Amino acid sequence: MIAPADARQFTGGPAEFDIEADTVRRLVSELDRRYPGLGDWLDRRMAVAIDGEIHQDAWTSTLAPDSEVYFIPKIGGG
Amino acid sequence: MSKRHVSAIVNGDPVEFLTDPGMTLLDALRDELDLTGSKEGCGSGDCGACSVIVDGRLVCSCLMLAAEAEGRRIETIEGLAHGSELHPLQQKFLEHAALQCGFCTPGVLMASKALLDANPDPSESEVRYWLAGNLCRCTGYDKIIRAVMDAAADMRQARV
Amino acid sequence: MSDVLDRPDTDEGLKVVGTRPIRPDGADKVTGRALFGADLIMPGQLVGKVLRSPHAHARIVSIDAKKARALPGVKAIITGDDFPNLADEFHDGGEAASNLRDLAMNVMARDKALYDGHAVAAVAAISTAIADEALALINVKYEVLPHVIEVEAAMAADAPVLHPHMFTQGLDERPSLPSNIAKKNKLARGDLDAGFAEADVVVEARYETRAVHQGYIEPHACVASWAADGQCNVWSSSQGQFMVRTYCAKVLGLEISNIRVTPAEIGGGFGGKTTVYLEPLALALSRQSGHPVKMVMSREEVFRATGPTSGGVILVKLGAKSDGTLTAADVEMKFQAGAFAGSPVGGASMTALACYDIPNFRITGWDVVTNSPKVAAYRAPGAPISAFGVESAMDELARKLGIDPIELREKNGVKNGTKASYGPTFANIGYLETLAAIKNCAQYSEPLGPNQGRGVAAGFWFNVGGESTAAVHINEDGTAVVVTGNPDIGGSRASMAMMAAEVLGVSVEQVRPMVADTASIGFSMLTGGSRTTFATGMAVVQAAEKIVAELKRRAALIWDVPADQVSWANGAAICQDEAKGAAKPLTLAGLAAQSARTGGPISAQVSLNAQGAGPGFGVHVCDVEIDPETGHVTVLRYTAAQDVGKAIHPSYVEGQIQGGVAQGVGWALNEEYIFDRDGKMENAGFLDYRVPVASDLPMIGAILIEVANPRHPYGAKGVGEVPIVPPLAAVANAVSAAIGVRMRDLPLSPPKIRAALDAKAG
Amino acid sequence: MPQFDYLAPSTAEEAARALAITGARALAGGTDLLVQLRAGRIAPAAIVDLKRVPGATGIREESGGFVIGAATSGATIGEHAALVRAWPGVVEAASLIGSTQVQGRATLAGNLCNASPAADSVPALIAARAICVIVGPAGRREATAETIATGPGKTSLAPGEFVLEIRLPKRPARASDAYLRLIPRTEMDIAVVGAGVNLVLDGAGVITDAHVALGAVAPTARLVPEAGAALVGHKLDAAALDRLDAAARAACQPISDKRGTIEYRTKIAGVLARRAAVIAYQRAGGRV
Repeated sequence: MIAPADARQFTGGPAEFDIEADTVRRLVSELDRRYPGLGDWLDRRMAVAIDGEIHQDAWTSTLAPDSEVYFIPKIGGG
Repeated sequence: MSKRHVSAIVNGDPVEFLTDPGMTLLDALRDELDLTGSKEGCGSGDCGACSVIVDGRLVCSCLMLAAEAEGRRIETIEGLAHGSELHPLQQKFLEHAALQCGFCTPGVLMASKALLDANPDPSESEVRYWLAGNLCRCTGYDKIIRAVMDAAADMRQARV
Repeated sequence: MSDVLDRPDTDEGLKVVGTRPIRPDGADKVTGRALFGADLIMPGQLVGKVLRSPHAHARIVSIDAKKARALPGVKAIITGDDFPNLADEFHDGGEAASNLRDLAMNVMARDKALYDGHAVAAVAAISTAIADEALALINVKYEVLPHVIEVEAAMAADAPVLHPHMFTQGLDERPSLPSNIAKKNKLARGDLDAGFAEADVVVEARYETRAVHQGYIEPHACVASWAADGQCNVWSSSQGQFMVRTYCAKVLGLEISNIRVTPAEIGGGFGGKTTVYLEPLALALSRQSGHPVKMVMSREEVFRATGPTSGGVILVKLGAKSDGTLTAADVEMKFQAGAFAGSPVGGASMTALACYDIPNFRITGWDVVTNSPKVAAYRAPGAPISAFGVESAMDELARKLGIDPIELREKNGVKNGTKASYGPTFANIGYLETLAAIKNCAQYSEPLGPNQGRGVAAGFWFNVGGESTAAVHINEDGTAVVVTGNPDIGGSRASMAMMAAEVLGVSVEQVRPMVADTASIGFSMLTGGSRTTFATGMAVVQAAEKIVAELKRRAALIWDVPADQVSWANGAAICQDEAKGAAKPLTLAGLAAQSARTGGPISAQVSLNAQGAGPGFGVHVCDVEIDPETGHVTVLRYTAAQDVGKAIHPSYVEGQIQGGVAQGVGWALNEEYIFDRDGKMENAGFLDYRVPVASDLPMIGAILIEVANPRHPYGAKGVGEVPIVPPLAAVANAVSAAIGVRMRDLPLSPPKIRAALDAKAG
Repeated sequence: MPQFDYLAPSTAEEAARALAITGARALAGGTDLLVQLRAGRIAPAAIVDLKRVPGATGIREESGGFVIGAATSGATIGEHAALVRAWPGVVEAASLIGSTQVQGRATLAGNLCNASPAADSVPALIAARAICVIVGPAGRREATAETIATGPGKTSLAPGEFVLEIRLPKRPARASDAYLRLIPRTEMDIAVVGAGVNLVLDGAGVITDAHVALGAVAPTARLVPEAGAALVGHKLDAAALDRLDAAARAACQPISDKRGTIEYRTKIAGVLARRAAVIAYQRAGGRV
């Protein structure tokens, strides 16, 4: 699981993690447990890319055991 | 300043309305005669969305005082169709998807009608330069030009 | 509500999707009956007008409206004091995460006017003449402050500061002094220095673009009515009635249930109508006056006071091996945000290198506030600007390496499985296919004459999914109504009807698409981000499939067979139960006629949050001819290839491509915001803000590449935004080829080109 | 929208009296006047519509020359075959004013009296040595086109005066004119530079009379005598063209604005003068 560089303000450094979770909801709450505030910050500002597909709001999205999850800034359109 | 009475022929019908001297023909059409088909895109004669035909001449109705319409014959988009039967230009614009948002379409159609009245067989370049005063931001003009030339061909056919 | 669907495996089976029916709302638009924002009239309505700051940066010392209030016929006057002060609350209702307090202050200035044209007061009166006179009677005392508009000047340490409590976010350490730099963002991968060390060839250059406007022909317009019981009604032309409702509620401190927004037809938006300017003012004036209030912007107001996109500086450094393999890229971008934070530099950063598989890169973005109108979204916000830099640099690299510009892109182009520069791994993309389409298109091998040049460029956009609701109702005669919450700007009603008709198995003429107000359909994100056909289309298909399931149940009831013995084809239920022998199929009309007996009205609504919007790629080729003595540019030929997933209605997909190209060409050649020394816009009108006219452009070839997006029932991808991304560089590369001088500063007006020729001649 | 009286006099004298009212403005096509009115740049007390004044509209041939009603629309001018044959430069200059829609209204008098330095028809009218028939409270007088504008937005007309007709002189054989302008787009822009050239040739193709006028390179459109003189007595050879180019550039006193720079306008004045001269020369039967 990879978070953007700005996440350093919560993690103090690492931006890549290995986390056991079968939904994005559980992934975010696990992150929040390890680095308080990170989960909420990711939720508010970030979209999630799971194995290449972008999910703007993805709590309900399920994760496969070896899914690659990327947090990327929310994208606006014109 | 008291209002001024104007009588004119709009789309074949005699009309009368009162205007403040400063009112443009576009304001009169939209606010006095409820003909909201002609649109204001700029108010300075640079976009063509307000195009109407006055005594056979294509003009910007935002650059003409309503008072000047006294006794004149005015054609607007609302008069282009014949009852519920669309004019060939209106039909071809739909078939060619020559409009997207449709805001410039009334002005473009009136300009195209004036073109075909004057030149039944225009080249692509002639259509483009004639319509240069009608800005369109959605289509990139391609399908508009094709629709006008296709309508021109149909109308020439119909005349034969 | 699962949003994964099994897509029909073959296209042959499709009867409606992919055809070119006439749009159902077309007749009104070609006869002038369609009602746009300014065409709506409410009994007893007043005329609303805005007083706008003549200064680019000034403190508002006092506003004296006594004389204006006393003028007979004036019914309401409002200023910043009439609006609640909002906490610094982030809200994701609109396109990008917008700071609501800034939005409210942009709608009506509070203590400072931050750009020429910023609203400082508004009046409502019984006539335009009286409203104008009232504006003239309002006495605003300003303390004029020094202003800054050019982005690098605004970043300077000694620049006048717009927001005293704005501290740059995203820096390694928290800054101590306020600054106009709202945010720095960074995206990086690999080892940059190692990458450049590996490179045999490096190109490095600075590119610049100016602020440009979306240029929709319809000025902003609305009518608002605040009733005595607090129920508010708004009619306005916008890209999303739900967005208007959300923002009005926030800016005015209302409960959302008190506001209903009805979408008028919209005369073009391109992202510029994904926010609010007039609606909250009209509501506040209506509340104070007790009358409905109509407000229509002049063209000058649209330019001075509504969001253009950023002007920017793009620094690009590319390193490649002699065989053309890219080893490193360093991109830095500085974007004007206008009066409040929030330029599209984030989108620009994420798309900058999205077409290329580069092991080592760094992309730095600066979001900088300036004394100019707050920037709003403009079709793939930010991407055309970063693409102008990167695609020009790629052209310079191709020349330096002596490699064909398309082959250089094919060598480094992303494909399925490549990790995108913005993070995730690509799947179901068609970039290489679009490159091949241009390489093999007629124009690419057309011979070039003297003073002529050819330019190629690529472009990318994510496309967006998001929340949509759609309802399908079957009428008693078996025809259908499809209701969605997305304004139809480019023909989307037609594609909604087509997708519903395909599922129902009926002709598209039997399906009437409607765009509903906020009280008549579930919540839908606005029309923008190239999302409507993807996300709202998905909701339409699911709702239609629910209808088919219900129709099969009704048929089973009528035939008295188990439900699984009924299939649906060509708009009719077919009985598979041999016991029933050859029961005649039950058509949609037949079933609708018996709906009362079989369970009541047949309706379905689906709300979903569509995920997995397929990213789009486009590759363009542009041929130009230059008049060497005057520097005038003529666009001779233009062809655009684009991966569209599946074209639901090909004519409107081509239309999106041709429209995006035209806007891109205007952006490259003649469009720009010109400010005078006092920070006032000099060309706030269509005379000197030069959008392309019909005689400026050739026919625009559109090649549709269909690499299906499995997340959409018919494979569709967003198409609306990609086409504006490549043209800036495609035109600039063509002009540079024609004159033998690299042009890096848009727009490429005749004086600049003649000056470049003179400099080359020495 | 400001308030004023709208008057539509039916005689020239009545129009002159109306225009003598302080704050009165003449209206012919209105395609400049109404833009300024709506932008609040002018607030006239009265607007005097000239189109019903006899002689103000219509084109007639008189003693070999042409008399153009000053309120005749550009579209009408463009459709007059005899005028097009005799004065293709004046006609193309009038036809370049604005869009097709503007052509349906815009007039030579309006273009001339609006006194924009970049007015399209004016350089061609000046090169054609056009005479303006001016009517006012004190009766009629005549003046050459270049004397009308005295500066941006200012004219030499006295209160109550208006231009009724524009006379183009009789054309000798082997005479023609041309007008070119430089705009960033292909239509709809205000000229960054405009150049009108009017030539008369002798049997051998030697230029016997030449008049060159430039627009948008000085406070008013202006006749450039040195440019004309550079051609008289010569065929249109390279040397003559170079002299014309130099004389045109020397006459430029342009400004830098949102449409062009001083340096650019000066260079382009030379380019357009040369090109227009070539077109006029060929139209007059000369071979280049």
